[in-house]
Amino acid sequence: MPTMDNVTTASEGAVPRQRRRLGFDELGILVAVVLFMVIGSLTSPYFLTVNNLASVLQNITFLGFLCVGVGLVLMAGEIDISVGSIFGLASVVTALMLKNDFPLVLAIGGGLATGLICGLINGILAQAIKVPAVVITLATLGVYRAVALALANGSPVGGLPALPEFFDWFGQGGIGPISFITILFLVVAVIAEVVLRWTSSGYRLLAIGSHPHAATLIGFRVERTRVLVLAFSGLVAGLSGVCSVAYLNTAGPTGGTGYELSALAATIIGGVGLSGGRGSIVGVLLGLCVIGIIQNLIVLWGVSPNWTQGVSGLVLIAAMTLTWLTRRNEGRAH
Amino acid sequence: MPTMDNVTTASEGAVPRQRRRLGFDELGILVAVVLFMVIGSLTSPYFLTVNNLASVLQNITFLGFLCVGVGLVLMAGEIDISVGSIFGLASVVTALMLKNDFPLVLAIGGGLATGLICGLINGILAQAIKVPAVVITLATLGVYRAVALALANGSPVGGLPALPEFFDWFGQGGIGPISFITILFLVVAVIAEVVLRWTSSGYRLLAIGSHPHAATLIGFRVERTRVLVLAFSGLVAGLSGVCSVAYLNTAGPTGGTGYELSALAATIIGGVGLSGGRGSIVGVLLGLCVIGIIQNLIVLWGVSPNWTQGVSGLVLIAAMTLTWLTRRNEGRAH
Amino acid sequence: MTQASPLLAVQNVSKSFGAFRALDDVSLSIAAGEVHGLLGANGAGKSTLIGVLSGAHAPDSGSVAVAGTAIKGGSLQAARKAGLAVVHQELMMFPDRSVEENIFASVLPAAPFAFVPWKDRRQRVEAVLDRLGAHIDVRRRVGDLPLSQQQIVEIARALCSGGRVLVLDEPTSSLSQPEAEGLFEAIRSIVAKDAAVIFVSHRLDEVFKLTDRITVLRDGRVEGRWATADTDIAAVTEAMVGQYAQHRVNANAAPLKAPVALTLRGSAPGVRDLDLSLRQGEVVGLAGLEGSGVSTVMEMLGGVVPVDGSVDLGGTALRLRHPIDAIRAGIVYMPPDRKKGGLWLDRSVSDNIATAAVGRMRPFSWLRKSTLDGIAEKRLEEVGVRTNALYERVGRLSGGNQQRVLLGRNLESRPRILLLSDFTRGVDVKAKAAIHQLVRTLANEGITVCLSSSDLEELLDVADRVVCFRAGRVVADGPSTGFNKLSLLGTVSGVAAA
Amino acid sequence: AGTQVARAEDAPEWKTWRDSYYDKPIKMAVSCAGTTNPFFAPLKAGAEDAGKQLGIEVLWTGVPDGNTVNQISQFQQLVNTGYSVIVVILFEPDAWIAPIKKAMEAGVLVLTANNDSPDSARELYFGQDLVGAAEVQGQLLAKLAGGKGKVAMTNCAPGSLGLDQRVQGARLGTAAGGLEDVGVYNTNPADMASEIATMQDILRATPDLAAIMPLCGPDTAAAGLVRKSSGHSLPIVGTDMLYQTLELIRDGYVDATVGQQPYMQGYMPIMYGFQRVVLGAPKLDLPGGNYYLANEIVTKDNVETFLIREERFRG
Ligand SMILES: Nc1ncnc2c1ncn2[C@@H]1O[C@H](COP(=O)(O)OP(=O)(O)OP(=O)(O)O)[C@@H](O)[C@H]1O
Ligand SMILES: Nc1ncnc2c1ncn2[C@@H]1O[C@H](COP(=O)(O)OP(=O)(O)OP(=O)(O)O)[C@@H](O)[C@H]1O
Ligand SMILES: [Mg+2]
Ligand SMILES: [Mg+2]
Repeated sequence: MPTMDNVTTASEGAVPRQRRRLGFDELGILVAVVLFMVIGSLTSPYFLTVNNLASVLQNITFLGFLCVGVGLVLMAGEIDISVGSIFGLASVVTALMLKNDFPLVLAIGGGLATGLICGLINGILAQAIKVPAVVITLATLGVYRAVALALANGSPVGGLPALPEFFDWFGQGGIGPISFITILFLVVAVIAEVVLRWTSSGYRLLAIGSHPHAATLIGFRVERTRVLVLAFSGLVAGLSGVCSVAYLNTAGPTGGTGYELSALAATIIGGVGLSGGRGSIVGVLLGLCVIGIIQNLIVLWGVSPNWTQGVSGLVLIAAMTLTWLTRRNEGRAH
Repeated sequence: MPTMDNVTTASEGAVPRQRRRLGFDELGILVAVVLFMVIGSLTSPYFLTVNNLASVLQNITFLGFLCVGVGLVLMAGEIDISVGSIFGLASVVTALMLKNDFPLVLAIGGGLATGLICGLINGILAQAIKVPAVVITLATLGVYRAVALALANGSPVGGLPALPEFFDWFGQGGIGPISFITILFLVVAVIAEVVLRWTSSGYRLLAIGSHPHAATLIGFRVERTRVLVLAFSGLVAGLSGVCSVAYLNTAGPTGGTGYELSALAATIIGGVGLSGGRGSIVGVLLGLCVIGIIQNLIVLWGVSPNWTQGVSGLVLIAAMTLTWLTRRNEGRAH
Repeated sequence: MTQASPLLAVQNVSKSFGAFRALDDVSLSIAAGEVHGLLGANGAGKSTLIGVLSGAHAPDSGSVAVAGTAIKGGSLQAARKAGLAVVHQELMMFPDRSVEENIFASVLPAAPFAFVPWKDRRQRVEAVLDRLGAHIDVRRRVGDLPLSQQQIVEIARALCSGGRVLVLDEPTSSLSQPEAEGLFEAIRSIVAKDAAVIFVSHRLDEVFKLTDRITVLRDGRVEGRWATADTDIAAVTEAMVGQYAQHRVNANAAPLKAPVALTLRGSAPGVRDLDLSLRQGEVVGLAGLEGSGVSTVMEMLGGVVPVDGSVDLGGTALRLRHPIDAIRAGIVYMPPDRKKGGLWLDRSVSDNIATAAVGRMRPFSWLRKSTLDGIAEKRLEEVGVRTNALYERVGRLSGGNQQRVLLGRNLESRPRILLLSDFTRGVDVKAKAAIHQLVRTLANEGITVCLSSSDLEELLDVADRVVCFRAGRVVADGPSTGFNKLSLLGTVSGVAAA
Repeated sequence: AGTQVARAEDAPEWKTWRDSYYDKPIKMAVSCAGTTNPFFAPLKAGAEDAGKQLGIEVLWTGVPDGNTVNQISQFQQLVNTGYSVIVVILFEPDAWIAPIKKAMEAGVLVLTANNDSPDSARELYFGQDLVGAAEVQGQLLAKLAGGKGKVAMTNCAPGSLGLDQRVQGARLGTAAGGLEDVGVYNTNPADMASEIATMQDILRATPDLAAIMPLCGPDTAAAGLVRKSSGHSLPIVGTDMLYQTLELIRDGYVDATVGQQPYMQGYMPIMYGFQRVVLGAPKLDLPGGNYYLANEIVTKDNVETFLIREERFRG
């Protein structure tokens, strides 16, 4: 072996960086979250109360389920924008089954199965006709919504029979100020993060998102993985829909409208790139928090309703700018 | 000059292909348009009447302007989803100026300038903080809408003074059954297509969209081009908004809501890829026709409005499948 | 040559793309413990054969067997299971993931949701990199690494996978000599463990140093087979490209008297206190190992990396903020990575070349297709690609031919100063000689050419003057006749020359 | 539910006679600017019931999102394809002046419902006096709140004329009753969970609130649900008669709601159109062309009646 001690390699000279648990993107967004919390507590005496923070958490819970799915789909290099409609459809199915006196287990199962099947359809169609999932889900966004509207005949499915004890307890109760639904969401998020970071599946998912052709060549099943992750996204959207029935005692066929954009915004703020291969669930949660805090502050500040969307937009820009600033200070090339 | 033996390449034996005016993607979608027209004329006696077809054309005109802009942005490798809000904002600005007795030229100029400035802001922000335009426009979608709502104080700007002769003539009249606004739209589309196909600027745009890094190295100004194409997209959205004031005699601050998704759908159906570098305005027009015909058939068939979005979704899937089938028969690799 | 049952047996494999026959009845058999050189001109079918082995291409006919068991054609999984590990000619890395994750990807637990053993992972990855003699921070994003280190990471991934048959398609094309030596060491140690290696390279000296046997492909057919010891470079070359006189391009013997065309003074990340002058009509070779700053110097001149200092072009100061500034001044930069930085793989050859012509035009100027095609045709002839490839998508050309298209495109930018970074990467011997000749012709026409290559010997062949870099600084500068291969390597690596 | 209507549809000779009257089937359409809004479900039912009773085809159509350009093109397509009466539920009054005029000139009878375009040539408007209704609502709320304190309003459709008029009326009514208005909050009627969150946030933002005045149906239900879960006792006087709202009134979580008879807003124009177009009745000459439908004020005292009447719209 020739001596190569003197061969300079690129990493020499550069300080060997410590690997952080949080990457750059999460760091930027963490700064944003803290900043908004400081602003919140300085501008409103109600912001930092337990009740208020609990309601912020409650407020992001239903969207949160969707974000976990959408986040994973983005990491795998696809985009899912049908989740809002899946949420609505699953909740309508569950509510209709309850109304027609199906047992609770079946009704819950029906809602979850609806989500799963919708997600599978997205995935299988996208792979079958070789079109990016964003196109397919743009289409199914309308189709699933139409099915929900048709099933519910255009109006909310209300007047459910007295809900089974368990469902009511689960939907209305909680531990201290944190509702059970929020806890379920956090459990789902933690599981997703563990799988993503520390298991072979998460590893493959990110590799596939980063360079699908290379992943194919190394023997990863790109198509199957993408079908499965889209199915998962449908499943958690369905779960969110089912939970919303427990929470609201009713299901609106237009429920979840607009969630697709909010979920995309939260995941992107959270550092999940649109081109796949990057991101973490922690980041997604932080992105969600930004969205939740803003919605809360808009009301606490009494912002004119005309400006509601505007403020969210400005905050999104602010968050991206912060992320950019932190990234730039890290001096990363490109 | 040194002589070099010619080197075998794969095209040896393969007949050098003539470049076609219509690529694969346009072919597939042309088939779809023809198919839907046949279906339309078989199922409704009213479909193939001049009046009906003229109203289909009128229906896609306002969206059409936006599609030209969005299509070019997609070809340059970015995504613009703020066009619906720009449309609304520009129309409110024009209507307010007319209401406050500004001269017509200024009012029109104001609407166009609004569109241009909104587009420029999108482009400059995206390049300044190095974020894909889709993220910025997701934010400005809300911001521009909020500005429109605030300017109009939440309600439609109506009660315009008797509109100047010319504006009224332009907005309500036409040549035969084709309105002037539609003609203006077609002129814009033709100019865009000519520039795209036969001039250096269009060539550069597509090169940038398909491989920005290579384009930079060869001396194309990727960032500047993207700023300009986003500005153009804003400008045509503004133009559409101004035309809508001439047509409607009023401007709703929520006008154009949802146009962003329709415009994306039309351009994607029309064969403009999401990853940039591909597509043509002819394709976009065909995609628009699909959307217009479907909306028409939904009315002619008396489909329940619950299914409106659903049918559009199914058609999008059908169009993509057709495209895939034609493409597959061409035996294209990957 | 032992005639045990072969570890890898390829029998009568044919493969066509449309009407074009890329592989025609190719057979190959490789025993355990053997390093087998696979040679051929650009487009001969080497990568296609490797595609068949890896399962990326399904063969039209014929079969592949590993250790006596046939593997299903066109199945990447089956090939991997059978023990084939492939390094592709084009990099196949996950740019967003770390070095460690990229390397470990080949030995991930197959089961879904299996926890990845982290400690074990770090150790295995570092062991493999050590074996290659590479010092790479395993936590860095692969996308941020220079090309050569990416190539090493990809090799490490194949080594790590534990396959018995290692297939390397031009693994050294962007490696410097010491890096390549590290690779050879690793190859020898794995074949000693009852494995086999297929090695593709256009650097014939490497092939003769490393391999036990050699197979030459020509136009998709096996043209010759030898035990390495029984043949020589001339015979193999003739089998590859037919007869041709192998000559060294003569560099100018005396230092040029021509006026200075360009002076660069300044720094950039990785390059310190540079003071470089290029004379008109001079061919300057920039020599340096990985990380020496050579690429960065090229990028500084090309307007890709901002210069902290001054650039002087024939007496006028230049500000290079964007490649367009350089191109307007007649400085044309050809990037080393044709895929990432150079070509539009999904577009036609004609389009790729014409882009340079379009770049010169004003906005909204009218394009004439026939003019553009004419331009492309002329350049294709110049770099030796058949003009009937005009409408072929560049992505379908073989690696070497892609490289030539890239060169043609840069010529179309009409340089006064031409910067060629690793300019003959993956080009076959004959074409390489022709490109060298082309460079000389350009220089005689008064064009200044500044080149770098991972093959240091090539610089001595072509350049009038060689500037040596180490750790971002110039360590030597003199006429190429003042160096030989060994002294040059010594200078750039800092090891005292013999 | 309840009474069975005798359906003309069941008598074939009537259908034949009616069709021969004009040599072609009689087609009427209702074009709605917000088809997915559950508020319009009773309106749709009213129009369809009228159609069934008359034995004519009534098409329910429109756009889901208030897109006026699309709705107008669709309207023109209806004009071109043989509809003799079109009822429009519109959001942007001025935009409809020209299209309605053209349609009337082409011989199509155009009526408006729920939301009007008074300056168009439409023959009649069937609906509520929105300003007046919200004024009544505000006065009622002020009385319940004891004539002083702060009131918060919610708006689920900023930008629409109808809601604008309600806000206007609500301000008049609450101010007259002595309440101080702290602002109008935006809500998202498509998303109940966010409606509830917004209501909770409103309570937190203004701890000294004296009354809540939701100006949309879903907002009213959400306000009631929040009062149910948080146990506060601020008076709520809401809008519209979502079934859930009626249940909440019955259970004591909403004090009152002001309904506008959406069923009749669908039923009446179809009946009127039939009289005019088929039976040749003269035009009804009302001031301003407004056929106002009375406000229905639901409180705990009369809620049972409405629970029975609205049973079919409980979804
Ligand atoms: N997917 C494809 N479609 C059409 N032709 C192809 C395809 N892949 C390879 N070819 C053609 O097959 C021939 C053999 O290519 P291959 O890449 O195997 O050459 P190679 O020997 O590896 O050359 P190089 O030394 O330049 O890498 C070339 O002419 C190439 O253009
Ligand atoms: N943007 C940057 N920021 C920090 N360090 C950098 C940057 N770009 C390059 N470097 C460092 O500068 C040194 C020189 O890099 P360069 O890519 O020029 O090496 P090189 O010798 O040209 O490599 P090769 O020729 O093998 O591609 C390396 O240590 C590299 O890590
Ligand atoms: Mg090759
Ligand atoms: Mg380099």
